[in-house]
Amino acid sequence: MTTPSRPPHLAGHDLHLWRGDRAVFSGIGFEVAAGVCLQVTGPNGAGKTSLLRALCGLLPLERGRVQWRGAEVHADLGAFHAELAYLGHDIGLKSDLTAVENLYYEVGLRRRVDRAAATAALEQVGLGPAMHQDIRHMSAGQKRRVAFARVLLCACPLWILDEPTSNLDAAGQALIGTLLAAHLRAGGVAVVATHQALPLPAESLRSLVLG
Amino acid sequence: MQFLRMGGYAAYVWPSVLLTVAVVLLNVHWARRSARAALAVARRRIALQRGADA
Amino acid sequence: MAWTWFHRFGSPPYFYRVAGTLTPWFAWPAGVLCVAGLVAGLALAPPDYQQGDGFRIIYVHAPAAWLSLMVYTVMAVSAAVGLIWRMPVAHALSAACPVIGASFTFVALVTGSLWGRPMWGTFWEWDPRLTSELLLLFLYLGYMWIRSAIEDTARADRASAVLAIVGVVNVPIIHYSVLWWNSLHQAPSVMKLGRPTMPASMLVPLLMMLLGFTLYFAALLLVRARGELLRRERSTRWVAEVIGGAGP
Amino acid sequence: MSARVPVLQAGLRLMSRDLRLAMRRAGDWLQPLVFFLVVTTLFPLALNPELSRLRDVAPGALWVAGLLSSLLALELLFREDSLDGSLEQLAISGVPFAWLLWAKTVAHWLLTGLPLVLVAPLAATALGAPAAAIPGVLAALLLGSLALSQLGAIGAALTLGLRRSGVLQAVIVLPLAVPVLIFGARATALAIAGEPIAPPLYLLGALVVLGVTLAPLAAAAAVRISLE
Repeated sequence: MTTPSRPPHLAGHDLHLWRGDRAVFSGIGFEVAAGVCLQVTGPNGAGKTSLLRALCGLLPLERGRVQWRGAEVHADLGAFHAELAYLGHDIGLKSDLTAVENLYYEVGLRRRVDRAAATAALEQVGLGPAMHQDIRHMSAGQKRRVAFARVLLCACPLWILDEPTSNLDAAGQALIGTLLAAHLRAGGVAVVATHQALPLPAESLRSLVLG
Repeated sequence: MQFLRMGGYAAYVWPSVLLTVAVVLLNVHWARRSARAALAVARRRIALQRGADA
Repeated sequence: MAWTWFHRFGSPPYFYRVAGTLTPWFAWPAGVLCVAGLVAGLALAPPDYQQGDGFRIIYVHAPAAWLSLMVYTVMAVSAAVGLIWRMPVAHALSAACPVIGASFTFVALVTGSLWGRPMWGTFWEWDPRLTSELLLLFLYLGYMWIRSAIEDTARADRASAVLAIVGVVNVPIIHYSVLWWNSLHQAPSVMKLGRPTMPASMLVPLLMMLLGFTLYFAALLLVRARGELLRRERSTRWVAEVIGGAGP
Repeated sequence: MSARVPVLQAGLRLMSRDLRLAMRRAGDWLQPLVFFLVVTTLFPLALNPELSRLRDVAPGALWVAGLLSSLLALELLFREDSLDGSLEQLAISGVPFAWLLWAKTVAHWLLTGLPLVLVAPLAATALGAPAAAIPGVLAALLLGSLALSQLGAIGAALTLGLRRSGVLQAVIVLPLAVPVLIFGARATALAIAGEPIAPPLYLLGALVVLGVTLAPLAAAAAVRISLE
């Protein structure tokens, strides 16, 4: 992979998205530089998830441009995806595999990971001994933690997280906040859809209200 | 009469012709109906929108 | 030059207007040609020396079979254009096709078996052309059903476009495999005339019918595509401008 | 930034994941195979069980049963992955999506197509095929099942997430599968008759090449649309 010349920077200009014959949002714009998190809020149905999925390139925009490191995302979607870790509504874990196996196989598509690295990431999210259980035997909160460990293990400069703290207890929410802050301090970029207050300093937090 | 008998093939020629003509006309009807329906829906929407704007 | 033309036709309001103007220019010649061709074919052309008057079914069977294939091609090509360049006009054109194509495929099948009855002695013979038509009908049905199964129009457009493209790659393969299969089993084929060259009195009505049906399809396509375009664009400003004047 | 995984290795990793998952749910993957055997058993019961008579219908019976069982197996290809969101993760993994789906299709073929090919000699013998015909039957089914799984991937991708997708999938895939059926059944018939089977086998091979190169692209486009 070529070393990226420009610093991480995500921007959306004049974004319009339609579902069927209904405009979900129109004329949205934002910019997030390295070390900054964009918090997306809005009532249910305002299009938070749709916006996040559109930024990932999963949903076609009616109009508008998304730029990563100053270049059009759609010009080279593969290169953009290689730098993107997305935590969606459906967590994307196989219920018949253990947490360690899930990370090994899924993140293993993107970069070299061994079981030690997977274990380390799962310890970071506080999963402990449960990591050798099948996902099907885990609680919703534990599954979220595994999914978050996958984001960590991807080691990507851009995180797009959809409700990362849902189903998490207070300790879990605080943990996510800490890890997010560390990601930003390391020069990462994040877009997070959540109603929870994020424990981030004001200079590294932008807000986008939909609806 | 000779023409209608089609040299003994009337039972095959005429149903073929009739079916084809029927489908040709039906397609005209369907096409116009679908275009009219789309127009009606669009009109209704615009009327609704104007009502909402006013 | 060609590209400006392409882009202008890609613009929905322009297409909507031009399609409306063009429709009668296709429809009237189509009507005249079809009536004249049918009269000439059924009444004026001489009977075939082997099949007698039975061959006259060709004047409806061949144009229907021609449409069944041409409509599929138009459908697939416009679907591909719509998928690649994200043009609503192309998707509207593609969505206008399946009903027309499926109905003429059906006509080609029925007239083909009516033609076959006196020649083979049965209504259905696994003739390669009829078998291909039957498979084409199934392809149309799949396309129509996948469209209706997806509620969101934009998604239905794109998913059915993938199917149409896969189908159009497959149609020749299916056709030649059926021909190959048929050559092993030697079912008699009567869907061609005995003589290698047709006299003009037989050929001209046939050509008139083929041209007439083509123009007829063009007219139908434009009428339907206008409607489909309104369905896709009904929330945009040009629709209000175009039809607002006539409305309340 | 750490080094990216070579594309080939990513495909193998995904394939081994699918194989491991299948091992944990062996029952699911046996069903199409059992279905194939049940259907081939039905033919002698519905027809004349005299072996010399059965020999005439054996190619048709084998191929229709194989086609239906491969259709049944398609449910196992993308459905689970689409429901739990892992298909979405694959789509944004940065690895060419068509390649990943191709890897999944190959794993699926190893789990459903290959077992079918392996039990086919049994079914063919039961339907009256002589022992000398077995290599030909095997070769035809091997190529045919590969082509069918590629075509099936398109059908499965197009109907992903739709209501009553099973029937729709059948209507989409079966007409497209006609050439495979024709060439495959012909090769099988020639093998049973003890004649050279090369011509239909070559044609079948051409279909496999075409399917393997083009089908993943169509499937990837269709899956992306279904993810919207």
